[in-house]
Amino acid sequence: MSLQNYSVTRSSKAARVAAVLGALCVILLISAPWWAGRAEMRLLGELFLYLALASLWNLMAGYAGLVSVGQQAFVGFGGYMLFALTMFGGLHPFAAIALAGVLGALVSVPVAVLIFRLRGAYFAIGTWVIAEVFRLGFAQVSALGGGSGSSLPMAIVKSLASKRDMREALSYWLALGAAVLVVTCVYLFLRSRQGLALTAIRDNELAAKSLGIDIWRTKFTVYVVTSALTAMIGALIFLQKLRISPDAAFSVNDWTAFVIFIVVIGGIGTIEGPIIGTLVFFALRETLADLGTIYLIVLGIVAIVVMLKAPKGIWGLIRTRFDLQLFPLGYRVIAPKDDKEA
Amino acid sequence: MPEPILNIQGLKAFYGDFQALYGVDMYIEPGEVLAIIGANGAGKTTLMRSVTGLLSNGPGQIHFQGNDISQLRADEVAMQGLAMVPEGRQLFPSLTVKENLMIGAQVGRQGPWNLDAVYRLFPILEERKDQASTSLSGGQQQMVAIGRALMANPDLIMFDEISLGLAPIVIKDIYAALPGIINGGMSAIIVEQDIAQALKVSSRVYCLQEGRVSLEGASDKVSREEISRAYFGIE
Amino acid sequence: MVPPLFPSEDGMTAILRLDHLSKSFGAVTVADALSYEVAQGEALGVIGPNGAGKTSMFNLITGTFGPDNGRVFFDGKDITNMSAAKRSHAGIARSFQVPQPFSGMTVFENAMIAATQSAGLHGHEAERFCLEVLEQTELLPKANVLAGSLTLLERKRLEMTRALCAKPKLLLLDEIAGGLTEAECKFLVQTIKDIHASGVAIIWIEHVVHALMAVVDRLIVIDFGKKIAEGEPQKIMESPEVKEIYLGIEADA
Amino acid sequence: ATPTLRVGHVSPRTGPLAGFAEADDFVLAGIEKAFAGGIENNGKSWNIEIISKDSQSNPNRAAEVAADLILGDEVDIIVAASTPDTVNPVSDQAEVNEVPCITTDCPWQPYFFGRNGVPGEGFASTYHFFWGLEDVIGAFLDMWGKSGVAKTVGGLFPNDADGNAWGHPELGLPKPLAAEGYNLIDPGRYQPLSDDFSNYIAAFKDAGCEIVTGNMIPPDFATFWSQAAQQGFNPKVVTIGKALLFPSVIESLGERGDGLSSEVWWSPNHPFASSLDGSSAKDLAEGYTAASNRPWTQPIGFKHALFEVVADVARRADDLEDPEAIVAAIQGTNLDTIVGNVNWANGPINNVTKTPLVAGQWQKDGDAFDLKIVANSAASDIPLTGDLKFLA
Amino acid sequence: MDWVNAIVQGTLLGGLYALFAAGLSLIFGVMRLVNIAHGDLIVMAAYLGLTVTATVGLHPLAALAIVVPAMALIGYVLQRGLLNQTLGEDLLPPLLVTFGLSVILQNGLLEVYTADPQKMDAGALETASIAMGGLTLGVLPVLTFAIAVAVIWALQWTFYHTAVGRAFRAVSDNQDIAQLMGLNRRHVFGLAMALALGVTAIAGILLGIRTSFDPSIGGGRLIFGFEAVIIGGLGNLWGTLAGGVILGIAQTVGAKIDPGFQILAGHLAFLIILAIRPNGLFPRIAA
Ligand SMILES: Nc1ncnc2c1ncn2[C@@H]1O[C@H](COP(=O)(O)OP(=O)(O)OP(=O)(O)O)[C@@H](O)[C@H]1O
Ligand SMILES: Nc1ncnc2c1ncn2[C@@H]1O[C@H](COP(=O)(O)OP(=O)(O)OP(=O)(O)O)[C@@H](O)[C@H]1O
Ligand SMILES: [Mg+2]
Ligand SMILES: [Mg+2]
Repeated sequence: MSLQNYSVTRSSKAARVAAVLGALCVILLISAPWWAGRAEMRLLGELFLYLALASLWNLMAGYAGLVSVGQQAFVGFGGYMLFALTMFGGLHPFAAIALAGVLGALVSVPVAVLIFRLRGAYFAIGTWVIAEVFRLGFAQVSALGGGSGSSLPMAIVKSLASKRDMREALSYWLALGAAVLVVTCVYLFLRSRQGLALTAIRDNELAAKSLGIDIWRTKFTVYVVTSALTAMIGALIFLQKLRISPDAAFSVNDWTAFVIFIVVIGGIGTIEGPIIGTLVFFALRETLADLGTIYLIVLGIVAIVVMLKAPKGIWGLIRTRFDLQLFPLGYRVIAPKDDKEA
Repeated sequence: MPEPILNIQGLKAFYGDFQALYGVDMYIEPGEVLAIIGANGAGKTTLMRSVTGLLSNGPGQIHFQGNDISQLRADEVAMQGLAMVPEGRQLFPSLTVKENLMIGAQVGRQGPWNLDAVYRLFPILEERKDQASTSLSGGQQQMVAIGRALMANPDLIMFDEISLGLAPIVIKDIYAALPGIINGGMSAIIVEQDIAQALKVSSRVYCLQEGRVSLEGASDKVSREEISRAYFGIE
Repeated sequence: MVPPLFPSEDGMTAILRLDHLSKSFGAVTVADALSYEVAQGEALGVIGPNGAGKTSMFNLITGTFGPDNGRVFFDGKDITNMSAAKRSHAGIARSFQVPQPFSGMTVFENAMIAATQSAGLHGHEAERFCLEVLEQTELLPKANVLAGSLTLLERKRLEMTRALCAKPKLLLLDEIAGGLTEAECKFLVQTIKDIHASGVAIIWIEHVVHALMAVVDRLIVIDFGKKIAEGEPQKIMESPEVKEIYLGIEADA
Repeated sequence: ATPTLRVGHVSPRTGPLAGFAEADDFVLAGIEKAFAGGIENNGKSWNIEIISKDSQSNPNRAAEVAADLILGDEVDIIVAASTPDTVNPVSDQAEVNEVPCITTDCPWQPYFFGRNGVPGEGFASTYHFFWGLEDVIGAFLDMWGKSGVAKTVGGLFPNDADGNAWGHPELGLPKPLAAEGYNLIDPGRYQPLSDDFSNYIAAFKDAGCEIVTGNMIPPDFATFWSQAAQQGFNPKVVTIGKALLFPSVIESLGERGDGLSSEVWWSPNHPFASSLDGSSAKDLAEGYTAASNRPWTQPIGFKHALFEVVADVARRADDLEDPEAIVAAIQGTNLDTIVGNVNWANGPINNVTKTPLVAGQWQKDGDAFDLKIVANSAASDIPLTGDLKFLA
Repeated sequence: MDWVNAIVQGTLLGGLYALFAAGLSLIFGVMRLVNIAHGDLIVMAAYLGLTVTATVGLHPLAALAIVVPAMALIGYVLQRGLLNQTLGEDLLPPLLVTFGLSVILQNGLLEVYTADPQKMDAGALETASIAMGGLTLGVLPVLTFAIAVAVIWALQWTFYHTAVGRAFRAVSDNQDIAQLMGLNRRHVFGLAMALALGVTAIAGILLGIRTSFDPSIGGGRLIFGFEAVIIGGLGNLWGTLAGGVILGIAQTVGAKIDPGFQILAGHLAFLIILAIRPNGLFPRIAA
């Protein structure tokens, strides 16, 4: 038995099949403006944006252990930056979305320095307070409508495209692009050296520290990157909503509670989880939303039951049953054929 | 042969995926002092945690005074008259010395042990009764831990690493008090690293190795060679 | 030629020097003006009663917690205020007395973390290196197993594997021989000897004294955070003081 | 088959603004009866289907349900009422989706400027009828001026769309009040649903305010009003927009409701009639009281008028299949409704037209409170029914 | 004088915040559980009070006699039936389960009581005032503050001078060893939650008299409560009172500068304290 015959792989057959199917799916979705109705496209667009938010939250909470209930801070911040940069900076909405990401990263730095002093659940509350500070702070900015908020001037909306159909297709593609981008980024990040470090931290901080992983810096990086991307998604969301107000922009229910439910139901700490969770969430929403509050109650119950009975979510159940991984992150050592014990 | 007060059969214990005990068989007769020895990580503490109900067990593995206690909660086991002096003392830091002792009486069993009796055994504790338990020296803390267990008036008392981290002189004191503790027919299990000491106070000894019993015998019969073989598993 | 910063007594350069390190937790003193040094490539054994502060000493060296007083020097630099992560990069690796595996990851991934994060290896090179170390520590057959499901023995081996994958200059081993069979123990001693021979300095805390004696060049004894004896292993073990404090067998054995 | 014109309706049925929508069911039932036989357009009969959704008093939700109505239910016209928090988000969705939209129950400044409207350009698809801040100021000054109260006024404006508009230094109350010689004490904009107003009360007390005015939601007013009593602040006149519109709110204040005053947009005494069935303001109000056992409220008239305009537009539009034709019909409206004349040719600014406004005071009339009209100089066709009295 | 007034009114407001926080502080102290649904439980207590006053016709303060035991019972059942299952090393389950609970409560209340703001009518108590050295103080806020002090004193006394308090402290120090002493931690936790929700009931009713409430306001109250706990130092009840007062004063003084800063100022005070003293002002010495 020679070591030379051993090899290490990072992929699997299931993953390759999934990649091909996924690519086909994306192509099909890109063509949606040619086959889907306006209402369906709007729904899909919203679904993609939620998928992006959920994947980002999952990266933070599921991998970096940063359980934030204040991500609405960055969603709202991004939205407001879109409005401010287009209305007062005269930027094209695309440029404003990109810049919103950069600014999101910048503000997240001092925020992180401050709230990283809190641990566990208190970190969660700290993030919420920050989001409230953002909300109340933006409510003081009278140029952006103060507490009453502001509408995006039609001229800016029209600068995207003058025809309504084209605008709708464009904002759909942006949402799809955002989702694909975020999921891909999260996947590549987790496969990288940094990602391995992050997973190690999640498993055992003491050991991680002593193996040369700078825990604070790793978490800080994740927080800043997530915040930047969340701000960009926020800008996209409010480009669709057209009107922003502090309460809408910094709503804990809309931008964090739902996102958390998506991740928990789908399976926290997996890349597949948020995808499944988003599909389930929208399926529930489309079938039950007419029940209004009952729907939210059902959602709450589902989340609790999943957390208690299947803490790894739907994908966790599937994975233990079929040993399946569509986004392979780990390493597998392949022993030479004659070496049966491996 | 009298009915054993505690009878363990095929006990297995797990921490998550990790198995710490692989089918341990053990018994102790009423009034007997039993010693358990074994290397670090052999599973001594795990055994005690299983018996006291802090770890969950399969059914039928542990009988205490004839009852199956394998699946009772720790507080229910305590009510049945089984007390433990845990490894590393583990006093309640936010309770005073007296409160630590009183918490021991929580199970509400009647018997010879009460605050006065404990103070008679360890007079220093009465002097310190209103101090924070953490301000005591290690030896005094061990006295509180022992007193706390006695307050429950148990039928079986288990000492995990009774002399761990104590100065030799303190260890002497504790062992000097031991006969006074178990004179009233109480049975005791002692886990001790100091083999000589363990053999001296006990009537029988078990040695654990990697979650299995590697030696069992009368304390005055087992030889040094047997013990070191059982300890380190020379094949 | 620049003179060595910490010439030790026999003229070799010290890889590690502790200078009057003190640390206490409330009333418990775990390090009491602890000073000693370790030469490049030396193997130092540490013994002492339970709770004497041996593991705490490792924590002070690796930066898990900081000292109340005193300084730590490593490889010519004052590392007293350096973070644990940086010390790991600088070349200090340890195994934990209570194994600390990344339970949700496979054995191979555990090794990869050390190789990529601490040793700074990349890609294929890291993978090959991990395979080599795993073979050396006999964990290769378990490479794809989740670390959480290993037995105690395998966990201890994993501790060792990870420490080795970090390519350390100084290896800290905390009670890795406890509970081994004689054969396993022999194998372990051989492995450590090999590592030692490759030039890595070692500090080894061990209660299984005969294993320790087979490897180390020097022994120190710690009690209540204080160094109470230091010197040639055989001599130390025979001193009556050590016999009483450590073995607890007074004069009778 | 008869074609169907779908009308979407967004209204805050629950939440802090629910008072505005309390008569929705009654009004909609009446409207549906009036529409039962369909509407004649270009010689063809059309069914009218009204789809009503709840905004939960939440602007985010209002935008969502408006988008649902437009994209999901594919409505042909969308209507909304009750404060900028409902009206603005709905109008914005309509504007971007190019759906004709008619709204009311919101002063026109927060509607127009709150949506970043540009005077002279206005909006393409969205139209609004109500009164403006200049009217409410005129009515208040009219009421206070006659009473001889000291000219020091405490202002309570929240940081919401209405509050920001009312307190706006240029467009809101401050400028005209100063012009009339009033001294306005305005400590700033508070967050709606505050727990504490002691700073306002202290400031008003220090300045010796005899009048308190502003625009509040009912819960905030209730908190303020009981704290004012706790802290010994007793103004002579309290005239608050929005919060004091509803008899239920006044009743919940008990004795302390007596003598509070407010703007009056509509009352049973308004000399107008419905263009749908000819019933008078009095008929409509009494009908509601009979049906619900509750006192009449001001939004009833406007909710009714909103659908009067819809019916009128549906009759006149050149082509009900074409949104642009519907918009043209809205623009060409000249209709006498139960709240007065609605004619966008007469508006103060693009897409806006105004209805008359007076001021009134709640006075205890036996067991019940009655809203007496005490100032009407801007709309003298609406008769006075009482005189302003000072608070005890 | 204005500033003095702002500070006095803020202190009184702080009493209410301390009541929001006391229950949180208690359960965190005993079982390290952070209850995200706490704010909604306060609101639920207010609604229970409303129902009792409306159906039985009791004065809101008299309704405490029914609402406090009812909430305590709910607390015990909630803890034993649900929350005990979430306790452990991992912080996600309790966080997410109480988060889910919060959504359920909020929407459940919405379903039953609609979103309309409600207020409890306490009659003359609402407007009664006393003059004191140039300041006019409302009787209700003064009463609230007095109740807060009394409640915290009572909790403190329970904690340090009763068997149940000893059990709380023992279980909080070390669950396993406490079990060995015959303490059923699930029961002890249930009792702690019952006590916490009993306090919550008082907070809810006083809130409902002071100002109006609707099903959605729980989140804001939760934040105030948390801020008071963290400012005061984890697990320190008197610290929690101090935290509440600091928060209340920050709000009224902030509002004095500009009413728009009222709530913002409270949050900023919290963040500043967090920056300077991450463990709060009076942390219980770490065991
Ligand atoms: N909470 C735990 N989680 C995972 N593994 C554990 C846990 N506690 C103990 N173990 C493991 O179980 C095995 C047996 O441990 P145990 O504490 O019972 O040993 P012991 O004989 O009491 O040793 P010592 O002499 O060190 O007290 C060890 O390998 C230990 O690492
Ligand atoms: N973080 C800490 N806080 C408080 N006390 C601690 C801490 N770490 C260690 N101690 C205490 O310091 C003392 C020394 O512990 P340490 O683990 O260093 O002993 P050791 O010499 O390694 O013992 P053993 O041989 O049993 O492993 C013990 O009494 C322990 O309880
Ligand atoms: Mg042990
Ligand atoms: Mg150690």
